[in-house]
Amino acid sequence: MSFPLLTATAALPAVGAIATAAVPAARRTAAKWMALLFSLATLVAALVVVFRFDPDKVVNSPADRYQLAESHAWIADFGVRYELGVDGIGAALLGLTALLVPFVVLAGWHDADPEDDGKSKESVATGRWRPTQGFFALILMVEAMVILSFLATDVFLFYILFEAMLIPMYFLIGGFGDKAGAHGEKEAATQRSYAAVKFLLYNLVGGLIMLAAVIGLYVVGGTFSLTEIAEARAAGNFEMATNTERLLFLGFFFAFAVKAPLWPLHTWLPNAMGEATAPVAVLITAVVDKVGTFAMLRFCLQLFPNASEWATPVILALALVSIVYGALLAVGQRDIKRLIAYASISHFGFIIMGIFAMTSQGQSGATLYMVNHGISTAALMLVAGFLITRRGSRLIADYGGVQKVAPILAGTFLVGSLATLSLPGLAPFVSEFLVLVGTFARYPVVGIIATVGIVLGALYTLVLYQRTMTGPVKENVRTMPDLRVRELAVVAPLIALLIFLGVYPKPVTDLVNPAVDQTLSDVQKQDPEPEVEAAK
Amino acid sequence: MNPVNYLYLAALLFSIGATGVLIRRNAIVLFMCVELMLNACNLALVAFSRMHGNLDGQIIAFFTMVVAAAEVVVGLAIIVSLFRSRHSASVDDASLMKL
Amino acid sequence: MTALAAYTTSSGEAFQFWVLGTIAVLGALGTVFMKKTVHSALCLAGTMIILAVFYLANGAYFLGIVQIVVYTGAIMMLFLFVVMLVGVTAADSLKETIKGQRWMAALCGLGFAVLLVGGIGNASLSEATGLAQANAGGNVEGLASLIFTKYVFAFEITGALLITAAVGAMVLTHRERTERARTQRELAEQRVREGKHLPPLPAPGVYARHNAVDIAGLLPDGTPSELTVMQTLRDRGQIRDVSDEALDDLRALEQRSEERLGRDEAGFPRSAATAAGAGESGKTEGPK
Amino acid sequence: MENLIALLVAAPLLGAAVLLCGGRRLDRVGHVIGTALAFASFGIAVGLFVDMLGRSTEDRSLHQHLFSWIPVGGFQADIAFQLDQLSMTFVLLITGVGSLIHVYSMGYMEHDERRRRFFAYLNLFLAAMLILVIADNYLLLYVGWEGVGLASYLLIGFWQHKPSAATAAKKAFLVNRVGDIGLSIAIMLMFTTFGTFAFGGVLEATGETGEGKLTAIGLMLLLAACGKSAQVPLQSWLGDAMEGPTPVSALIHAATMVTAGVYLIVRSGTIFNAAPDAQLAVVIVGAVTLLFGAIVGCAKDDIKKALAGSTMSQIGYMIMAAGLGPIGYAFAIMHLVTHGFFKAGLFLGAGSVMHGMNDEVDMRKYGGLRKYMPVTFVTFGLGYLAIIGFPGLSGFWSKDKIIEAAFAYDDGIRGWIFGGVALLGAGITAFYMTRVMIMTFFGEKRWQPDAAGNEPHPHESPKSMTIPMIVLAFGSVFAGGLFSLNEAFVKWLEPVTEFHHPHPVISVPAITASTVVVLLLGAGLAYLQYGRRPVPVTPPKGSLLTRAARRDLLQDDFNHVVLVRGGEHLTRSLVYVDHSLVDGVVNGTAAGFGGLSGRLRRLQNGFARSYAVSMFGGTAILIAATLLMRAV
Repeated sequence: MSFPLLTATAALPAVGAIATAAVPAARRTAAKWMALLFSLATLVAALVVVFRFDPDKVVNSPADRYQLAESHAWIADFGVRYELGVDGIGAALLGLTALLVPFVVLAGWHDADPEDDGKSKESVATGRWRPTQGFFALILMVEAMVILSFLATDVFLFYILFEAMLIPMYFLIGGFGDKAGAHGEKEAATQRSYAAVKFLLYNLVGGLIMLAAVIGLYVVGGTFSLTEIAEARAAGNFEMATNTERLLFLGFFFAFAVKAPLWPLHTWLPNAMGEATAPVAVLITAVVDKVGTFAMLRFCLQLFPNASEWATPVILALALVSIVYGALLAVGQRDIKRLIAYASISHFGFIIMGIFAMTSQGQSGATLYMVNHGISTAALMLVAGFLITRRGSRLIADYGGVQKVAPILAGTFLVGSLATLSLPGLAPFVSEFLVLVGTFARYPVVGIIATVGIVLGALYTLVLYQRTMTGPVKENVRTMPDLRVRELAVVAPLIALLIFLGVYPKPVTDLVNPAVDQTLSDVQKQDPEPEVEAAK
Repeated sequence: MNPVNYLYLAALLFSIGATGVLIRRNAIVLFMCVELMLNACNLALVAFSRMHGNLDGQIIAFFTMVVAAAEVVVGLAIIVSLFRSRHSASVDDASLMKL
Repeated sequence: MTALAAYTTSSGEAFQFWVLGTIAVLGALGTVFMKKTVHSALCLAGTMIILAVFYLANGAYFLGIVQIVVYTGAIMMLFLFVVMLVGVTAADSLKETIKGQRWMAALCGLGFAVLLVGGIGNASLSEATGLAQANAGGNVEGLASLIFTKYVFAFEITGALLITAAVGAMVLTHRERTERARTQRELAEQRVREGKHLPPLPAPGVYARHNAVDIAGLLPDGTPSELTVMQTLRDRGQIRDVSDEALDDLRALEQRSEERLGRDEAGFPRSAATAAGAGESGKTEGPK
Repeated sequence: MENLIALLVAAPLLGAAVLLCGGRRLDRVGHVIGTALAFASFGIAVGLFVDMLGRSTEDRSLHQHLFSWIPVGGFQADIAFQLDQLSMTFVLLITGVGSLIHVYSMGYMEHDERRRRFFAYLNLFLAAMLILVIADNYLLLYVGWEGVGLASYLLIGFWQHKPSAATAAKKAFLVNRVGDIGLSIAIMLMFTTFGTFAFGGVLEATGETGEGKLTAIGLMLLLAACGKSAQVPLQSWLGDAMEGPTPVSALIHAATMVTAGVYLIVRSGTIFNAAPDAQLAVVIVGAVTLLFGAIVGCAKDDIKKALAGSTMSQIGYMIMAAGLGPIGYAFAIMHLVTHGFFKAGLFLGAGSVMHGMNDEVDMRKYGGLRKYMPVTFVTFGLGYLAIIGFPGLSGFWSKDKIIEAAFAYDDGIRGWIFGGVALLGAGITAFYMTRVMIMTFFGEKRWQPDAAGNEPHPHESPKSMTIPMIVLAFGSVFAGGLFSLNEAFVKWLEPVTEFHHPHPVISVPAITASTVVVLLLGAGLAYLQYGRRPVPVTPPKGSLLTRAARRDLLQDDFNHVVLVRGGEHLTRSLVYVDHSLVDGVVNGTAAGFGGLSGRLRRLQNGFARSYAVSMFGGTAILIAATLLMRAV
């Protein structure tokens, strides 16, 4: 029994959460530093995992598909096991999560400082009022759950985490909303709680349906363990009636489609991202939602290959709608953060399209897309957050000519926008193009329609940039300070990463490709031959 | 005649008692109705023990009596203290189950 | 004795069943529908006694006795005590407060009865074994052997239950005296302070015609005084009105003395007293 | 030697990085660094050129593979460069003209506090443009393609405080994006058809697939070219792009970037050769655009917009030539180079004029400037003569050949049509360029004090600006002739773009003669209209065509009505739908449950007895159920 590296990786942030929450109320800064340190430690651990992981290991039996595996009996009566293991896709997303959280913490440095109204002050004195500790503890808690859900190879364990991460998210959204509320503090509070409840309800409904499907899977398969199911299938004694498989697939997919908002289940995202503080919004769209798309790859395709194929046309159609619809709505938004939210919906459309294109380019592209979208959205959203905290408004109309007074802020914002419209040379381009090529290879029409997203993406990002950053300087913007050191420390690495992965994505692709090929072999699909080869 | 008639009687008494529980508001009368129901059950048990020709039914009836006694003691005590606190023995005054 | 509770039932038992059963049902109905608590209790007691008889008829001799002794003897008495505590007259109005409650209850009760009867009906319990052989060694012995072998744990637990119940009842009803009882001196001082009626209350039942405590003493002008009657009776309004008959006796006495003395005195202030008594009489009422 | 290729790109890229990240402390030396690196790149280019001349024709194509970029399954994209004669030509043009314009900008942007940024963007542009022309596969070309788009976006919108500039930049980027759809789809088609999108691979595999696929690819490439090279129907952005600083207009929107479309088509020549329909489309687009641009150029009073129109039409010529196939490729490139010289020169001249006239761009407010800025006048004049194709100057050599090739499209009616169009274009070119020339430098002065009351004092520009103009003027005079010495240029390009001699429907001398006649006609007309009688300061109402041409032949209005308005309505309605329909369904369900529970809680009246009733009823129902189960 070697050292349980994966468990340790997931446990670090959890421990950090507890430690942070335990910090006495008066020592707010200490709590922040503790959170930062623990998130960095998690990052280190995650990197160790990624490097210990050997992508090119030959897979003879389903068991050696997941490396660094750990397995312990948990609820023996129902065959629920505590099983962890990491494959290429999981490793990539693990890296992303562990990478982003420190930036989230750093960006949210002052978001949870108690306001200077009398109540909080006196209670700060008496040491009962401790929002800061709570904020960072919750963030770490989310990180722990997300990491574990990327590593879980037991369906039931995954389900539990999938649901449990809603709780901290709920409090993060509802409890620490954007102080720069749309109209007034009270209004903002109601908006916040509405958003939080909406988030919770949507995901809970999805989760419940998934629970039914999970139980159904157990009834059919008699086990929750991915590897055992794979072995059974390999041995040929894992047969599902067609309808059963389709129903179970739908049960799983529905939950994932809610989580990674797919039209028409998307409406919770704009509210949540709009009302939450920018770092939390990043946490939602860049980290938590990825669990949904990741789960489509790992569970939907592996467990129900035939049903996945059966559902592909509909899903592709929905993905297309998401792409175009999200982009169009982004164009129509007046609120910066909601705009970014709708942009994310469009991007998730791309990811899902890539997954269900069932080609290596599509799925590698989709995985890469998850990573890149995480980074790019983080960059854009965090800069937007800095902007909003400066001016105290989320409405695009309140800005103008920022680049005149805060050139660095504007520059970073521009880079973020360019990444969002997936400019070649920046990371998102690679993934987006891969997804498009992969889709086009199998479904040319879909691929062509999806390219419309390219133009619309340019439209909403550039409109946003033009309205906020260029033009004559607005009155309240005149005194806006440029990025501070802390903020620059958040944005600069992200931008550097965007450029690096845009020029040299090979490390990630090498990590992902074998796993993707594995998944493709699960669904018994090969890449379509190019016409010329086919002719020969 | 068939000893089953005792069962019919028991059923009848039981239903009457139940209806009483539902209709009356005075706690004491309520209790009496409960006792009536218990007795009906006892009658049925006794009749059963006769039909099956063993004494288990009687034993259970016996236990029922004991439990009933205990119940009455406690219940009446509760009624008394209720009556002290609010000078009435009506159960509707205790309609505190509503939020 | 063993002839009873045979597997068949004698015509005598049938007769007994139909007569007593009817009465039992009537008693039950009375329990439910009687206005006054006391009456309900009495009806219930009746029903229980009849049930005791039925137990005996069914060969449950021990239970029959216990039924009479414990239930009718102890429990019903307990009920009556509580009734007394709460007040005999505390009759609740039978008008329903909850909308539709009564109809619902009636419906449910009726339906329930029908269902039970129907259930028993198609349970096909035609033949009965009879207790002859079970009661061979005597009913009580049979029970005892069962209780102390098969049901011994249940028995023990029941004992525990009883004790708990007793303790619980005491805890519930017992009232701790919070303040020290006041001495006579303190009471007297309080009376002086409040400055009302310093001397002891007058005794009831003056005109020692009859010495009942529920008769108000008359004031010199012939009007009865509430003060002379004890608090409880006063609260219950059970003061017998004596003014008229007292005056009548007085009148009769005078008549006799007149006859004996043979003289007539017209100026006696009788009429006034009569009028006053009549005026008083409306205020007080006795128990019917 | 081929290891130097990457340096071509690296130098300006480094410059951009340093200047952008360097911050304020580089403000004073920024422009020097930028220019130095541009020249460094130029130096490397020259070195490579000399080396290439030293080689035999066969192994002139250099290749440098840096690293594997995106390896996924069959999809293998590399960061690899290829430097053959075609690329070499572009590299020299880009770095050369680019360096000159860096120098020019040192003077032009002297007083701009964001000068460092400007030079950073210029370097960025150079790097991207070089990537575009030396990439060895279409995906890398795409990177450069978008890179120049970005640079142009940044530079058009350089004066971001002007909303018009910001809008123009956005418009340029968006229209280009539409074109990029074409490029990306073309790449996808190549991948699915050939399994590769490297130039070499596509070249080999072209023969093995049907004409349909090739036509599709060709049309998609044409769409891309239209976007980048401002061809009809995607030309609308070029006019607005003149919002950018003039050096930018000269470098990006005249000499180099806008010609990328031509490069793309020539580079994909093998595909087009195999897809005649696509070629025809290319020729038609070119022909339409060259007339379109020319007409627009005639009506504009803004000197830069007039030149923009002419750029459009000149590129129309190139595209047309490129569409003509092997008989045209070489001339397309040749005209591209010469055009690079004289159009850059013209723009720099215009910039110099504006520099002297307080950034006044309305030609109706110029007049008689030749006395005030002689150097500008001379260089501009030479550029003018070159562009109208005055015999002997560069323009003549290149444009005349294109016209010949156009006549040689086929020996049927099409040859006549395209040839005629080309000829007509030449005439109109002469007309509007003469107009520009006269309105700017001849006649009497027409400028008045502006609103602020300070009257412009036209003066010659500083050396840093005039020298590049002079150099370019030399280019625009002699380049064409040099190239045409026993067809040096054609021979030079032949290995890449094979060359067939055009066989026009009418004899070559006749064409040449008619060309000269036509251009004289055009110039004469312009002289009659603008030289003889004074030019009104306020533009006359003009004919319907004129008014339409002033508005870019109503293209913008069309876009505005159809795309912008329609788009706005679409998005607005969609926002409504999202809020009320998609969201409303869910919220409605929630509200429904709320009301239902509100009704249900009435049952909870808190009376124990009524609860008892429900329990009792429940029991009854249960018994009933069991009995029924027994019954059945």
